[in-house]
Amino acid sequence: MKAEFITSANLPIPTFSVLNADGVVSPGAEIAPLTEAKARKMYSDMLFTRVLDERMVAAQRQGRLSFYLTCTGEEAAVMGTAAAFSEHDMIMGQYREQAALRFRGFTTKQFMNQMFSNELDLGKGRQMPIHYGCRALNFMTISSPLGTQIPQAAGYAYGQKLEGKDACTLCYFGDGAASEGDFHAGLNMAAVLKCPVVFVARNNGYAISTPTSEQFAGDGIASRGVGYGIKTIRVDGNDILATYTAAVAARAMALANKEPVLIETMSYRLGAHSTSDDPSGYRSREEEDKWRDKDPINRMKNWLLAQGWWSEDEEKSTLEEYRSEVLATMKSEEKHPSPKLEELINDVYDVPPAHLQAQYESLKKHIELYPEHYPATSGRL
Amino acid sequence: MKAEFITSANLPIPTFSVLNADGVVSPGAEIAPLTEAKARKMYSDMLFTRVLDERMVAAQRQGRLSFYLTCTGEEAAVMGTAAAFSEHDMIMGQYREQAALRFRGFTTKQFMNQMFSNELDLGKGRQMPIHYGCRALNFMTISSPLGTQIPQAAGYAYGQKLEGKDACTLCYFGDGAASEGDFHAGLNMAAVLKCPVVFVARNNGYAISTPTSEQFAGDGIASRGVGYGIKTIRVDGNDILATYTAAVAARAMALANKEPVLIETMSYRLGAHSTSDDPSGYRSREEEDKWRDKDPINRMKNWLLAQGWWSEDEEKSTLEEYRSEVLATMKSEEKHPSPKLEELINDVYDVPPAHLQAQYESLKKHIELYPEHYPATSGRL
Amino acid sequence: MAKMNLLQAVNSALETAMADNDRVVCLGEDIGKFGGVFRATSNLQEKFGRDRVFNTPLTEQGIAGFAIGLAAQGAVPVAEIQFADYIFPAFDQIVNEAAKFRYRSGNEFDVAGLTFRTPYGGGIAGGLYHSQSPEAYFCHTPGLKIVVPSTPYQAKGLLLAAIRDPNPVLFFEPKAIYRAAIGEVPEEDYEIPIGKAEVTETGTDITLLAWGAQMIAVNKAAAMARADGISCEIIDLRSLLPWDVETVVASVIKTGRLLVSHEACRTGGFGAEIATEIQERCFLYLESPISRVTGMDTPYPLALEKEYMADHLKIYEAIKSSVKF
Amino acid sequence: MAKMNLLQAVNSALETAMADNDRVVCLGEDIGKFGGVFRATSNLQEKFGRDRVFNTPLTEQGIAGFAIGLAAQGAVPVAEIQFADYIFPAFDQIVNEAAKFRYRSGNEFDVAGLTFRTPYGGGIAGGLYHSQSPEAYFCHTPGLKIVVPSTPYQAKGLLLAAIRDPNPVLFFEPKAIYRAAIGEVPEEDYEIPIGKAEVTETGTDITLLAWGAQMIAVNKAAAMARADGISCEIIDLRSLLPWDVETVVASVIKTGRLLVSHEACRTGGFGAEIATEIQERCFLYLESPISRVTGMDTPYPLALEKEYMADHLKIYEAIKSSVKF
Ligand SMILES: Cc1ncc(C[n+]2csc(CCOP(=O)(O)OP(=O)(O)O)c2C)c(N)n1
Ligand SMILES: Cc1ncc(C[n+]2csc(CCOP(=O)(O)OP(=O)(O)O)c2C)c(N)n1
Ligand SMILES: [Mg+2]
Ligand SMILES: [Mg+2]
Repeated sequence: MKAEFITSANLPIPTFSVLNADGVVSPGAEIAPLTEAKARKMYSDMLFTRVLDERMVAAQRQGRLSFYLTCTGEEAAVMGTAAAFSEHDMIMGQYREQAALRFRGFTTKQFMNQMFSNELDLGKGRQMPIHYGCRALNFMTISSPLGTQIPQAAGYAYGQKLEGKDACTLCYFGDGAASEGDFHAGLNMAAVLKCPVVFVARNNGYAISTPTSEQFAGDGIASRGVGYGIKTIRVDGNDILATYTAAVAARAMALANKEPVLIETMSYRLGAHSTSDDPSGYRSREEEDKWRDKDPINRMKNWLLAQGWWSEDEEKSTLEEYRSEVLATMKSEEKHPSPKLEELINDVYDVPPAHLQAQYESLKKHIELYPEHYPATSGRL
Repeated sequence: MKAEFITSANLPIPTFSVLNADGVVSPGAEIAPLTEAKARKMYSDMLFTRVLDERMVAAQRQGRLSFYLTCTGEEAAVMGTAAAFSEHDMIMGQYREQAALRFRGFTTKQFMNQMFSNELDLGKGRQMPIHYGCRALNFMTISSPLGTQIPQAAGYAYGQKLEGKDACTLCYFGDGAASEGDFHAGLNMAAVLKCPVVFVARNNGYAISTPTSEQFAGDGIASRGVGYGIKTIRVDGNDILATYTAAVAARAMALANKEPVLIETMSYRLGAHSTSDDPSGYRSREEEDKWRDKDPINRMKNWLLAQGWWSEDEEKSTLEEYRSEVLATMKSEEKHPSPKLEELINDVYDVPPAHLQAQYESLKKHIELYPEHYPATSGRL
Repeated sequence: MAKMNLLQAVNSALETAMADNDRVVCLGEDIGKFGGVFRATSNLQEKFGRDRVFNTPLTEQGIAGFAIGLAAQGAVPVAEIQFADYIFPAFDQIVNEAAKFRYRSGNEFDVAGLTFRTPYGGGIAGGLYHSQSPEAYFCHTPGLKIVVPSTPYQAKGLLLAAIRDPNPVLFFEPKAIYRAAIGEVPEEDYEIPIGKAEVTETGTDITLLAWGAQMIAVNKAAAMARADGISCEIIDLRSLLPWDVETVVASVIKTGRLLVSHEACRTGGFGAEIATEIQERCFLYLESPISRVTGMDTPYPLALEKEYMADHLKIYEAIKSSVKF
Repeated sequence: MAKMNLLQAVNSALETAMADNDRVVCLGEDIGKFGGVFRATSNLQEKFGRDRVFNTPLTEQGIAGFAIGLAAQGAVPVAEIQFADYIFPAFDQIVNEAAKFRYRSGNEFDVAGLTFRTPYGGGIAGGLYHSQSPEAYFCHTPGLKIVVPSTPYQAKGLLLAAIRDPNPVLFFEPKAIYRAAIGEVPEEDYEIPIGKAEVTETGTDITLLAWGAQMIAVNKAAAMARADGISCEIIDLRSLLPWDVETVVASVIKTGRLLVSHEACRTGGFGAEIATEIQERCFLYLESPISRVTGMDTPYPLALEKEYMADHLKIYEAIKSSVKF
């Protein structure tokens, strides 16, 4: 008998992957059933996401938008997991999950209105672009402070369980966000309080400029799940069938056993962190190219083509359609005015208290003094 | 190929234990060498700790002390780990590690002065009883907010490494404190920034009234170490040779590889959480008795007796000596006055700024107006 | 009516709220079977079950985040932070998340049902980590409501109002008088409106304003001043955010003088906000500077707590200085 | 002397401090190879090595705790919090630990070398999570020092003083003017004392007080007022904790009027502390109420930021009201 220390070697974690680069499913792989219609919708929404991302980055460069952030490279990680859930399940995302939101039915107009912070934005123009949210679609409004949604998702799921709902919560976060204390609190609470929540850790290699090698010394995020007593799986995040299959199983376990499940999707952030970032300062072109070759959309396309569920013609026309729709919608929606002045004080509380009402009244008077200085609101007081 | 989820079953964690209840070492066990002198010192200091704890609980009941908190049941977990370190290593504790402080040389007077918040207290009477600290002994002043010392210990150890010191940091915390976000931050940072720190998780079954079954769903704290890429061991916390052996190895690894190591000591908080607590509200007498039978001090005594390093006579005389020393010291030290009034404003900054100096001056004037109301200071302005 | 202490009044409010609405849930460290380290949640788990009254792991940021999620889902969580000194790990979840939840979503989502309860304050030989009054830290945060009761009657009525308020509320309980404050409390359901101060004594020479346990020192000082012929009007603020400016303005216009007292340290305390607003609104009525009697600008001490505190004698002296100015 | 913008001045201060003392260490999210999202730490890793300039995992509470430990060990950590909006997860470590470290240990231990740098403030279309000015949250905390520079010259001199100050210092950098504020900055080592305000313009009718980026709005407003024949004395507070009461008192005794302006929301902002202290010290000299021009009591907005801000026009109007009172 000897003092023996355990290490990562004691916990080897395989990566679940079923689809090769050519879109061929490994023989013997057990995958969750997927209808043609659903597979096509998932794929189309991934394409849409790619188109939206490309166009909005361009729009930001043109100065039409202050900020943008893409899902590029992680579409399968997001879509494969989101598509495994019911529309009654709550999604609590980080900010790079627009594919999930699209899958739920967020319209191109809704995307644009949020990004242009105009008066039609569901969020009333209060947050930076890409901080979407929509109660009708059970998609919780994105919040910038990282990791905060993780214990919140545990609590949300506990509430669903208490209410006896046949619904659970799907919670996304990044490899960087998983370093926050809130990650620890959230996963531990979810496990011990038996919350039906599926956590999806999007391991995309970076948190802005910080590579995962400077983020943690363990084996990714999956290796932590076991420590919380959470059933855990690591999947190839560029493999739509792997992410979907894992997520279908995870959701079923979460609901049946009232317990959390952790999925780590291994993928890569193909673009810059955001339009404010330039990755050439911290990573090589070769590394990016290596991952570009594993494009998850392409891999799914190959599979769909092999199934006879998609064609190159459809690909072309769909892309064209999305491009023109995005462009046209951007053009039409960027013209809407800002929210009205009163939206400055609404929703701080359910009803603006007296001191806030007074601040609003004096602001109104002030704007009347200098209408030319406050053009967004002075014409509409 | 199938979506397979990993669980705690994938990471079985043995408990390192070498000494049985009768003080017999398991055949073939590899234990760290321990001289007679050191073993006797460790044991005596454990006895002292037990005596101190008993007396101070009684003193608190008599109203001589506002608060107390015992190490009872965990003496071997604390002593076995602390004794494996050099006096140049920093100890950052939680609050239940008085055995470690005694081992470093904290005098009975120093204990008393802290507990009586008198003018001789190294901490200047600023904290509740048991919040000891001593720079000369490299024992960081205890802080009540739980878990905060964990990332601090990582930083401290990083500083030791940067300075090129042949020293490391020993950091204690409880099973409850390990739920704090600071635990996650501290262990992860220690691992990725390669800090020579040994973390000792004292798993004693409870955080006040909360049993570990309501604290986490995983397999203790050890199961988390692997997730951070930290070499980890679980030991029988009531087995002084196991804790000492594990800690000797852990310190050697921490210093040689500049890396953190995690030790989980499995033990039991035999007493109440503190003198403010009554455990009968949340646990059974039977459970307590079961653990009382595993008393770590008794186990070590049996081993020492078997070695011929201790005798029943010594046991008796040592206990008597400690009891009278503690009692006499308590009597003498409880008479010292409170710190002087100026200690109210000292050490908030290195030098009291003007506004604080002014507040002090006006307080002095006020006390002069009502000397009978402020008897602790009015006679010594 | 029954005689209750403040702790019992809190317990009664929780029981009333849970019986009234089965979406009310209590959570926190040690609040389950044990009933909390102060026993504010005694017997609730027995009555309402483990699903609705449960221990959490030891993580304030987790408790806050979890409670926010619960509230967003439509539940009505009442989360206990064991001591107000330990609310800081939850600061981000409270200040950046709960307070801004409705606003940032354009009212798509909210945490209407959310309440945090936490024992605060000194005078109990607790030293720097069991004595803090951190209310001012939160008062700088639009979106929160902040309430501090000073009597059992207030505790029950305000806590029921807090639990049902459609905004996140922080409810600070004066632990020094948990057992010492005893009074008549209706056994039935009632609410005291948030945002309204209570004039507990009328007077003409000076307005004294405080909240929570500090009301005791203020009342004592006022009695001493009365013996000197100084007539004090006393206001128990009860709600700090939003606070009842109108009531204070009306009083100061009448008395011409204002003294604010709080346990927390002086610099940046909520007394500053009150004084600033009142000097602006009542400038021409003020006969002396608004004065503050507060904790000193140090961490909360242990050994010299008596010296440190904003006690009745310091308030009494400040009353005299103000009147003599 | 060289022309530098505020960011370059920060970088120059860090480089100077690191070259001067090899125990100075820079840490934070993305501050290593990349040089930080604003590039304040550009080239430092190259110059001083990965051991002394390094990325941390994404955890503000961890960064703060780690830096506290480093400082306790004797190192001189300069920790970056990427945006002041994200300092709240570190609140407990800063407020309960760093601020009380020396005091609670009776001076056995301290965190003398500790500095936190963080970009703060609005006016950059950042919305509620990239625009906050949280300085007042920390000003209620004895044990901390708090500094806000408004020019490149101040930035370098104050940051060097902060790094060498034997107390924990929070250094808030006005990110809206990181590149816009340009001025002469000595290439050599120099310090500006913490705790001293700077009278940047003398005047006789009213004292205007602000800090950081808000100085720009104040200066603009003062110029407008000057055109109306109103003479403004302008004070750049620079240090908020401790703050230079004497300089402000002297000015207000002369002008009889005070206006404080800050970006943060009104209620509980640091303007309240200043106003309260000054009405107490200068009661008989004040010719009009002390006025505050601040952000509104809402989270920081995105769409209507221009309307929300405490801009030069609002300050100008408040100056006129004060003078006309
Ligand atoms: C609490 C907090 N700290 C810092 C930031 C700034 N920040 C925004 S995104 C980001 C990196 C996140 O990385 P990761 O979680 O891996 O997500 P990814 O961008 O890779 O999808 C950082 C540091 C923030 N938003 N919140
Ligand atoms: C941040 C914080 N939250 C709550 C508390 C109150 N508290 C003091 S001790 C304790 C339980 C700690 O349990 P554990 O870490 O297991 O240590 P043990 O007492 O068992 O040694 C609690 C909740 C605290 N001191 N700090
Ligand atoms: Mg990432
Ligand atoms: Mg414990």
